[in-house]
Amino acid sequence: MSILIDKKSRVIVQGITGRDGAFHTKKMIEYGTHIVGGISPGKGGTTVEGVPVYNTMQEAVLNTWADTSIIFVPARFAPDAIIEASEAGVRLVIAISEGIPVVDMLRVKAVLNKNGTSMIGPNCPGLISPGKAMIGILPTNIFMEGNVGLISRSGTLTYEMVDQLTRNGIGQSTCIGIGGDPIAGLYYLELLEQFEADPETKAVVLIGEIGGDAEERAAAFIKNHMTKPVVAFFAGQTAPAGKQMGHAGAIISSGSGTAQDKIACYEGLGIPVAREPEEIPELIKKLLS
Amino acid sequence: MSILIDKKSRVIVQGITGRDGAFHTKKMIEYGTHIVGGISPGKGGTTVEGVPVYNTMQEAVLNTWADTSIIFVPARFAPDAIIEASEAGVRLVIAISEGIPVVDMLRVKAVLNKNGTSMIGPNCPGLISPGKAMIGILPTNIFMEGNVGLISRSGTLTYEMVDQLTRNGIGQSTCIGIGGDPIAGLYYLELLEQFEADPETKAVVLIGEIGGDAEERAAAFIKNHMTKPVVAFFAGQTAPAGKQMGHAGAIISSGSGTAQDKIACYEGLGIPVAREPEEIPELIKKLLS
Amino acid sequence: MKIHEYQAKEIFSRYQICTPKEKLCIDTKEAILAFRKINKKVVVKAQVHTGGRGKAGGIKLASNEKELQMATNTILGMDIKGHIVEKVLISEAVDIQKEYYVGLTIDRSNHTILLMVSSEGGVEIEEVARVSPEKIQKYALPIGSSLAPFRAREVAFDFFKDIHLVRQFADTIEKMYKVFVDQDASLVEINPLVITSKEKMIALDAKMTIDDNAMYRHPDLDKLRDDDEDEKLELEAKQHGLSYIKLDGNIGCMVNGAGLAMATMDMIKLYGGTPANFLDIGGSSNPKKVKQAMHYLTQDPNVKAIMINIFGGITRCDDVAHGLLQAFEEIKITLPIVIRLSGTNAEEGLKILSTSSKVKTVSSMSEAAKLAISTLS
Amino acid sequence: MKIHEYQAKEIFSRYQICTPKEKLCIDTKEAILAFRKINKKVVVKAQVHTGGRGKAGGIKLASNEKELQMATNTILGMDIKGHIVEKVLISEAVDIQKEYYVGLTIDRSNHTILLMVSSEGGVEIEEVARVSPEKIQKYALPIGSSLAPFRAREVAFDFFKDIHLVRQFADTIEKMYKVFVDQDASLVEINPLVITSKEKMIALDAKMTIDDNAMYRHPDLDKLRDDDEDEKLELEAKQHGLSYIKLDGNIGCMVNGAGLAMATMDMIKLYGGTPANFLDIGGSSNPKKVKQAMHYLTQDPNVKAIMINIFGGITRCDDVAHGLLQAFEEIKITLPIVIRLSGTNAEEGLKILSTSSKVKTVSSMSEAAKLAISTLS
Repeated sequence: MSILIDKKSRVIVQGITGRDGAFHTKKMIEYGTHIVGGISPGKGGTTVEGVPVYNTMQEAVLNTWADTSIIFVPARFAPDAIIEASEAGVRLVIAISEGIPVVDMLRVKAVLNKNGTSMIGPNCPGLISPGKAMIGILPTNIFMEGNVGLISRSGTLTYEMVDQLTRNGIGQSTCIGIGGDPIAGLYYLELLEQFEADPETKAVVLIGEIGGDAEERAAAFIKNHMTKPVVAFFAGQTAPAGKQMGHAGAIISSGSGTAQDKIACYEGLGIPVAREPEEIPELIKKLLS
Repeated sequence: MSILIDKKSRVIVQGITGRDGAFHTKKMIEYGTHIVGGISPGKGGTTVEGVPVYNTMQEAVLNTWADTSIIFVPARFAPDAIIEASEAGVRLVIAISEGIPVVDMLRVKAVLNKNGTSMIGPNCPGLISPGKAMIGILPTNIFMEGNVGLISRSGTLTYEMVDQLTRNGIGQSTCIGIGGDPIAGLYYLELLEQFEADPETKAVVLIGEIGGDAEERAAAFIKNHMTKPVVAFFAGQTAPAGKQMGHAGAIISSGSGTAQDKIACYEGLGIPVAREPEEIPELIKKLLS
Repeated sequence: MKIHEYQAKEIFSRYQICTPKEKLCIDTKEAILAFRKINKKVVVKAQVHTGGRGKAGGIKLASNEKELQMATNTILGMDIKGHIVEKVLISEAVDIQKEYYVGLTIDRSNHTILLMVSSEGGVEIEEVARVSPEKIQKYALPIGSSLAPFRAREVAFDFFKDIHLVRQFADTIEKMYKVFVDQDASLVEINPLVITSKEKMIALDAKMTIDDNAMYRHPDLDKLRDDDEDEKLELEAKQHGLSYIKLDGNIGCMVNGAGLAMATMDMIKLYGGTPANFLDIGGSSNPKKVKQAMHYLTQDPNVKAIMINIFGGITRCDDVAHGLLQAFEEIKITLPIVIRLSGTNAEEGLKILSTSSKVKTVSSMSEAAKLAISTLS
Repeated sequence: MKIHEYQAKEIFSRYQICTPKEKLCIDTKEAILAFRKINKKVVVKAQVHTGGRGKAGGIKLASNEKELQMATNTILGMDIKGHIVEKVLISEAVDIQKEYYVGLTIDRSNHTILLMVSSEGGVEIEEVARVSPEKIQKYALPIGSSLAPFRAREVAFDFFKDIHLVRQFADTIEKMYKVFVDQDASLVEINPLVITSKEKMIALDAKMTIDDNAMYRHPDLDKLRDDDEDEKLELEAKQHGLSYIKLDGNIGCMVNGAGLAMATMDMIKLYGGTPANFLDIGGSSNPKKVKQAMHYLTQDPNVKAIMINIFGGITRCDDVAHGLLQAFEEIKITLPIVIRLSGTNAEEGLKILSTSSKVKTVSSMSEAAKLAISTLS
């Protein structure tokens, strides 16, 4: 098992004929992900990498019984694409698109909630259940099938961590890049719940960043409801207040959401925090032994 | 029993300090309706007819556990008042207010659907379960407790009908003026379902008007799902096409929704249609015997 | 409130919906100047609040100034279904490849906005609906401040394959939707929406009705009001709190409540008479309203008898009776008047009226109708 | 993007939020003319993109022209937290009865708009939040094109009893909400919102931040941009596809990905160094971006060593290596450079770099940080 996606996931690529969409469709198929269709208005009837292209999500879902969608369309059109996917009835939307206005995302979230659609992202690298499926833009070669779940706001920092795990022989159940935007889909709390319920996952790596209090809220859940060990790492200890560090969400305002706060919170609750990425594998091994 | 309202209904009057609101609050209380509070922003803390006045619905519901609300505020403010009632958690809203723009009502309906709130009206005289409760502006003296349910888009035409029934010794379980606006709350179909399920109701009088196809859709339900007899009457046989006859809904457009169409539809399905109001009591008696 | 084609197109232009080059003209001279400016073949179109003006000869093509002059002279002053043409629209003639119908209205059943599209544009949509309803596609659109682009695309792909046309069509629908909700319309219609030989979509005609109840937030729209005589009368009545619609019959009726008023008209018909009007005095029993109502009834030369049908609920019958007596004092009435009073304070009302020799009182609707009709023979 | 108080108030005025009479001035002469026009006591307020200007002396009262001249002269040119004052707002002094704080921002946890209200207005809200958080009331408002009036009233009744004040306050909240969603703000703040002795509510100060991602639909707002030097540099870098923030340290760093970039800075700190910047070259491996990034690093005189940390995913390490070699050709660099390449095509990248004598390659983040720091001593 794994969480959110596996070999049975039936995936539509929205924006499949774009440069990124086409490139990553190829990569996902190569990894074994079940890409059942793509969307590109006006290109309906053609194929990309052997995958049928449709004009609308409605048409695509009716023809493919897709349950998952990944969004590569530019930020200006992404909110509409996400809503289109949700209204067409997919269960999970992974939004790769970067730079979506926050007010648009608030509206999108309201629709997703109404329809009960889950989302990963936006502005995220996607997710992978190693050996089963990858939906996103993750470099598949660094992952290894196993029992550690990973949740991170960041892309390359995730790769760094996963690389450390894999090099040390620690495989992963599912790794999720949740994205760094202020308004996002599934986040630490919901994903920890799913990892706790997933029999395959034995431990979880949580990679946090400055800004917001999502990590703090997750900490309370870990303390009170999780039986599986969690190891955390937080980036941004040296980030200055009021500056947006790449991710729109990574900003410290009003003196809250600092890395120091988050580290103190976790350590206060007895959840181990790595000082540098290289410590992670050792901490995991210790906790699992 | 009865449908929608009874002695247990706990009612808030929104717009209780207005001329109409205050007048009808008195009438409703006199009839025995359980008016538990009223709304008038800025008048919170005062009383009207012995009923406590609150500034907001939130406050009113928290203090009174009201489940029903009646709206007397002017059309411009009525959509906000209906939404306020729905968000505050009442189960049923009766909107008396007349002249609410249709686009506003579309938005209101979307919120009501989201919250699962029922509505009667707008632009309606309200409803009565004789001997139990009256929520609206109905002249209570003409009603009599009994077993006939009545649904009507019209106000005075309803009184005419009820008067005929009562004079002929036929009492009513619940009589509902659903209002004549294009976008309204509970309508023929939903109310027929409730009457069918109500053990006290033995027969139903359905009073229709020109415009729309709500009566036709109700007819299919009567034919296929109702065990109780229904008698219908339709007003507007002489109404010219394209003219709005008082009610915004009472307009025949594109040659559809004429009284002739509706009569033909009902008679075609074997549902008796009265040619004039005075025929109703006889028809009911015949069907119930 | 109905607005004219030219007014609707002005609104459309503000929302960047493509319309032809055109100008509103009230006489031939203006029309010729407009023609010179457009500088190609034009269509002269009567601006009246009624459908079927094409069939009635209210739309003519003109390729030169002589033709234009003739067309304009013919159309101006023309009577189309009782509407006198006072304005024409001089509109650039467009090279049409195909015509569509697109309309937005209220979906009463689903409580949403209803989009209707047909590839049979250019003809009366009522006719299409009657003869071949399958040629009209209907879409229930959710209410919002705008229409999601993907929904507009879904509709567009049902009619077009070429993405260039899909985009134009989807764009037009999105903009029409915006017009609908922004302007509180109850109808927004383009018929025909044409594709030109250059694959451009243009709204060749436009129809819009504005929700009267929402007029308070559109003072600019209220200025577009251009009512005919009947409509003016209805509006004036409305300002008096009355709902009045003039018809062709000879029995004037005054009723409280719209449903009862319609039922009263039907009753007159049932017993062989013809109602002269719909008149609902509403829920209040203000004597002034009763007086004003009597004024409308007696003003109509066709009215030969008056039937008053009041069922008192909130309306008090004694108030109505007082209003009638006042009216009799102020207006000279020689017509037969039949009155039925029932409900709240009916007895008091009847007592008050018993002092007047002008009226005959009865106790039921049917009696009232029968008696009113009998006075005519 | 931050905008100035005077710009935010101009937007507020368009939405009929009450603001004082005021005028933006860039010199003393303009200030005096403004003072004469307002014709009563005024406040001179520095217009800079930073908080705490009051404490820094950037706000002064003036009752006459002499005081005004002094105040304006003092404030213009003043350095407030590194921001030089180039404009002042001459604003009518208002007779204050009570001050409130009202702010709208994004609620990341509940995915709604967060309204914060405090009766402790006029002081820095961060201070109130720290010392007595119970004095700030928070409300999660649903997203929509406008705020339902009843919600605004619910909030207003939490702070006021007098319906006159309730209405003004609710009205202000409704309008702020409209500003927020219409203008794609990420912050709309009035501090203080004052009640004058005549019971009128006025937005005495205004703060607004616009969502950079939404700027494409607000070309008018983009014109309000008035960045300081650091912000200009950041914006320029963004146009090159880079995310660059200058800091005070001496180890320049170049990383792909924001999270890894922050972790890299933290690592430098962990081993005793200080990062000179945050620099994320993003997901592409365009050699031009790498060159531009090197340009920023070498341009900063504080930078004494460079640490490059690339974890190849989509980014290919060989592309990065090529970009670096190109940069070395075009930019004269004498600083020590430590590089760590890992992930996609790392070996190829390292091979390419092995031809250059300028760089030291290492195999982990921690090694890279330690080595970069060691070059400084």
